[in-house]
Amino acid sequence: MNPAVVAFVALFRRDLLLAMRRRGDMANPLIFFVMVVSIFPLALGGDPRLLAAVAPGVVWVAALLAALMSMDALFREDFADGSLEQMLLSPCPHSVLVGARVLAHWLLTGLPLVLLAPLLALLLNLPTEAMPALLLSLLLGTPVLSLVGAIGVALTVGLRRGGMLLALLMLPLYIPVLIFGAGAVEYAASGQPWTAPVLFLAAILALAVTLAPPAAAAALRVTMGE
Amino acid sequence: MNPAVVAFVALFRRDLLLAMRRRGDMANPLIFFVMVVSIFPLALGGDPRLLAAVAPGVVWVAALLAALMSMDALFREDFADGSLEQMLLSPCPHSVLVGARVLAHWLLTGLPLVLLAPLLALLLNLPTEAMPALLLSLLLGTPVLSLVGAIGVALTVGLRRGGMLLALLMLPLYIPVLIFGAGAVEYAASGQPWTAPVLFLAAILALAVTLAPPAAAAALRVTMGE
Amino acid sequence: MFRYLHEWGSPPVFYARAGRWQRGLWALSALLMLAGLWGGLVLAPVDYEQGEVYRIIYIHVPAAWVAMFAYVVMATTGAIGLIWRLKVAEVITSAGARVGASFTLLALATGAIWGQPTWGTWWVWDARLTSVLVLLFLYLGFIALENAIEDRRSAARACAILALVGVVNIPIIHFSVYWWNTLHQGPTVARLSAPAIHISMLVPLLLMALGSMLFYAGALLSWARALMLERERSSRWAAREVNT
Amino acid sequence: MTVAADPRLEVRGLTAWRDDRELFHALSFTLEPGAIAHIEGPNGAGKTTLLRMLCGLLSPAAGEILWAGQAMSRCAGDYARALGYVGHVDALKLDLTPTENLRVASALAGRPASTAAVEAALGYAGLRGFEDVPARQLSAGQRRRAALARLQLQGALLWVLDEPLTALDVSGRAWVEATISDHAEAGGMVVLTTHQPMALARRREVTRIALEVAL
Amino acid sequence: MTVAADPRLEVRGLTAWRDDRELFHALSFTLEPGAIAHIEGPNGAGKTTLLRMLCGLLSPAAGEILWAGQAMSRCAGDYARALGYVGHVDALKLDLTPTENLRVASALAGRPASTAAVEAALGYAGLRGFEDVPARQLSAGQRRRAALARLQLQGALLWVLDEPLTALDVSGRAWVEATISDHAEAGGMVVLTTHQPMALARRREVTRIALEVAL
Ligand code: HEM
Ligand SMILES: Nc1ncnc2c1ncn2[C@@H]1O[C@H](COP(=O)(O)OP(=O)(O)OP(=O)(O)O)[C@@H](O)[C@H]1O
Ligand SMILES: Nc1ncnc2c1ncn2[C@@H]1O[C@H](COP(=O)(O)OP(=O)(O)OP(=O)(O)O)[C@@H](O)[C@H]1O
Ligand SMILES: [Mg+2]
Ligand SMILES: [Mg+2]
Repeated sequence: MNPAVVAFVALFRRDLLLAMRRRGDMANPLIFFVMVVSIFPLALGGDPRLLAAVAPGVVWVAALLAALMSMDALFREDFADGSLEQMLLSPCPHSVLVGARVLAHWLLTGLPLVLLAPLLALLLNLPTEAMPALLLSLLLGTPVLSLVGAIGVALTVGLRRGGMLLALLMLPLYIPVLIFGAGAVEYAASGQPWTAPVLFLAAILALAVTLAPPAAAAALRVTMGE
Repeated sequence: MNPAVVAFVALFRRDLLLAMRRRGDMANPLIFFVMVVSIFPLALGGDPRLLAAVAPGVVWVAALLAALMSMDALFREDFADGSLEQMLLSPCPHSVLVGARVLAHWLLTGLPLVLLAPLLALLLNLPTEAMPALLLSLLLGTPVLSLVGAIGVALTVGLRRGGMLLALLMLPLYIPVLIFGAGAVEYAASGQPWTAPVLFLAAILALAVTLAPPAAAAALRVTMGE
Repeated sequence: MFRYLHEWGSPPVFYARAGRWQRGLWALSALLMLAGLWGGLVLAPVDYEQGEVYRIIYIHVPAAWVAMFAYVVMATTGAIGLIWRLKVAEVITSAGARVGASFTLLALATGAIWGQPTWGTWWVWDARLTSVLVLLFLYLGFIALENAIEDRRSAARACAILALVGVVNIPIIHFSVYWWNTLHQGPTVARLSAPAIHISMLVPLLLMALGSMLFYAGALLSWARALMLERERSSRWAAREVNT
Repeated sequence: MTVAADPRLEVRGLTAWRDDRELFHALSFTLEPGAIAHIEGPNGAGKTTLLRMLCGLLSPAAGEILWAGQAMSRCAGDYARALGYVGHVDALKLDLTPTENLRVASALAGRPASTAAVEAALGYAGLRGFEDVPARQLSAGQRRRAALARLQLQGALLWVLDEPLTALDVSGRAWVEATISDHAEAGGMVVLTTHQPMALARRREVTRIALEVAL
Repeated sequence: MTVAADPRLEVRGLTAWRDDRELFHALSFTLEPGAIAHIEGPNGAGKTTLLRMLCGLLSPAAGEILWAGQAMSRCAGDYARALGYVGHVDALKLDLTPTENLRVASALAGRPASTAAVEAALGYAGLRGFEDVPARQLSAGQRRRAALARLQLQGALLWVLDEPLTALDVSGRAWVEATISDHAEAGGMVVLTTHQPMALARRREVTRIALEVAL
């Protein structure tokens, strides 16, 4: 087999194995997501119409923040324990290695979040007609969050307080995903057609899949060679 | 001078000095705060009336998340480089040492956030009548976030992915602050009297100032003796 | 010609030449701006809808234009620095972020000041305003990243990658923001009706815009010189430069 | 250094478990002023575990640690004042200079040192010229030197050192050996581990405590 | 190990700056198959800096590094295949066992190893009985052994070792010395730093490269 494929599989399996070993931590992004969504009714005072109006936005903002916070784990630990250095010394193309890690990250944090979102949307009184739009937009949008986030993490790895800096760098880049994602859900909730924003999300995803891994790999090489 | 006072001053000055050395990082919590507030209109669609209705809640939730994220820096770095161990071996009362760090943390992150909040509230079309309530509630509430957060950080320090776990532990404890804080602003915005929630916040602050440092110190001793 | 361009890549040559250029740019810019201001504040008629307030346009619009232009310049020089590892390109990129951020801030501030009397509010979540705010965030992210990385060379390269990622995103952001807002437009805000601008207002505006562009170029070179001197502080030419 | 009434470290029947494995069983020894204890044992024997127990950073499965005749937890403040620990990590703030690091460390130990004292200690540690460089820019061995310089300023009576020679060059090693001998000479106590041969100049009595690997 | 056409490490006029200080100037040396280079120098001389440059993790201020006659950046893939690096940190995932760690490391190096091969390497490193214990529960020396066991599995031709003896006990040191001698005997190359005396059994020629402290 091609050594790059072997390395991809090995790294991907390693990340799943690590997640298994720390089963407790695995649920964390999910619980964070649930919490951010559920403090909103507390902060807004519980008026059901107001909640329904803000539901698409709140679910999407919460998903975005959960992705952001879990993203940090992607490379930071590897940096501290020297594994990242070893990864960069590998003869396999670095973008392949980054790809393996991003895929594992999305499977472990993005996907569960997508599956849980409809339940939370119900809590916020989002009309059921909007559920397909919510699911589809999250399904297309969360991988973009992981992919673009990988670039940000690669740029900030090894910096003190990198987590905060990461948020700063990533939020502007996340804005299109947020607008199209929340937009699709809002249209669906108000009975308008919502295919256009979902198509945009799909296009952004295609762009991110092709461009983000090499960009993240390049960023890693720069920040590691500090 | 009392050695405990000397240690308090030394630690407090150290944290300010560290912040000076990393002037760039200092603004990060603030920028994060600004960003979270400004992505909400993007997610909600920019209708000024809807924004005004959610403004108190959004500003408070953003303040809470910014405090949470910056909090992590409070002890985590000290843990990784061994300073925390040395702090625990000090003969001075540990709650005094914790107090010094929390005070520095609040001065460096909480206070600037309080000062910036009115500007952001303006962006969200919060009526100007509500500004005093916003300022006062944040002024009383953000130190509580720092103090209670210190307990959470002390409990999770040294755990992988502690940041996420911290969020889980802290959000429930932050809820009273959030309810009274956002409540005070909402009352003020709708012309109702808002002294009661602010008094509650003051009482919570008094409680937190007396109880949080010893609790955080005890938590530190427990997690360090792992 | 090629040789002349090539020489710009050497730090001491850059430092010396940029010093000369910078003075010229500033002089020309001052001239244009004075003319523009005279035309705008004295000659141009009062706007029949807004009164005197509208004259802030002579700062606001040029600032907004430069703010957007500066990002493209920053990404371009960033790419050049990344590919050819030119120190000069790196310092220009870094200077560009600062100057660009200042102009963005100026556009935001003048816009907000203008908004208060005309729209009755400092800020609305309108597509154009939002995209300028996002632009400011991109600049601030760039500056924060640069501050956080210790080594100047790797900071420059990391920031160049960020600028490039940002530039890929700018059309997407621009597009999404406009598209988002046209469909969710809040109905309440009274917008400035856009009358075809009178020639006596247009000419000063264009003069101001050109002046601002030259001012921007001068500021860029001046910042870049300072950064270059700091970076090269251990070299002989820099020591000579500081001592004289 | 302040000397307690009867400064003496007694370890009685100390037992350590890690998961399901007993590392050492009913370990007892006593350290009088002027004594040096060298904990020996192969990798994984439990040396670090023992030292962290002596510092109160880990609790033993059985047995007790007495300071001046009192259980460690009973005289926490006194014991903390007497104790100086340098572990595997250096406990330096990388954005502060060695001088600033040591000033904070001495204040935390309840014994604030003047800048002059700090600079003298750093000079003695071979860091002259690096006093005002952020610790981030020091090499591994230079950081280790700064960490060890802490001991002198804190004026601790009992030094607990985990592999103090890590990353040190020949001159650094000689400095550590001299410092330890001097400290013992002046009535201090030292518990240390190292896998490297140490020459303690004045040939003071060194108690050797051997741990074995239990599999 | 696969051997390139003309596996040879050439360092030409390498110069390193850290901030405003030149660490070494125009350093040149060549390493032929079977050779060992020992970088010597006091703390802060620039040894770690040099090794990281050899790995391409830092870029030099001037000079170049050639592998098999080609500039390092030109033959990135070949050079990466030939290179094995063990730095100050161990690069182990603490939640994985040594076996799992080594399997991933070998796959990343483009040379996936069977479980049997991994266990043999771990046994050789003195970690028999610890193959399936999470690395978090290993002592400092045991982790170091696991990190060094990586070299053998990756089948690298050029080993770059920064203080390999850190935290190792007597038997561990003997193992490292034997491994290095064997590797050189088999035509491999080694660049290492250590402040501890090393006995390289078969007395192969060791190039000593001395760095000095520039203040
Ligand atoms: C913070 C608030 C504001 C921001 C961020 C902002 C931003 C901008 C930007 C980016 C442009 C250049 C657009 C382009 O050429 O594509 C611009 C142009 C302009 N702005 Fe603003 N603006 C703000 C407030 C206002 C206000 C309150 C007014 C007047 C009521 C105004 C009037 C104009 C006019 C007349 C132009 C030139 C027209 C054109 O070329 O399209 N702006 N502004
Ligand atoms: N990140 C950095 N920034 C600036 N200077 C640094 C940095 N890291 C190291 N230095 C400086 O470079 C010099 C060499 O450091 P290096 O780590 O290469 O030394 P070394 O020879 O490995 O020393 P040791 O034996 O202590 O490990 C040191 O004097 C140090 O001050
Ligand atoms: N956190 C832990 N959880 C479980 N077991 C541990 C933990 N830390 C260490 N151990 C086990 O305890 C034993 C002793 O570890 P310790 O670190 O005390 O050894 P050591 O004597 O200091 O070895 P070295 O010379 O390698 O530093 C080891 O065999 C290790 O497997
Ligand atoms: Mg140990
Ligand atoms: Mg070194």
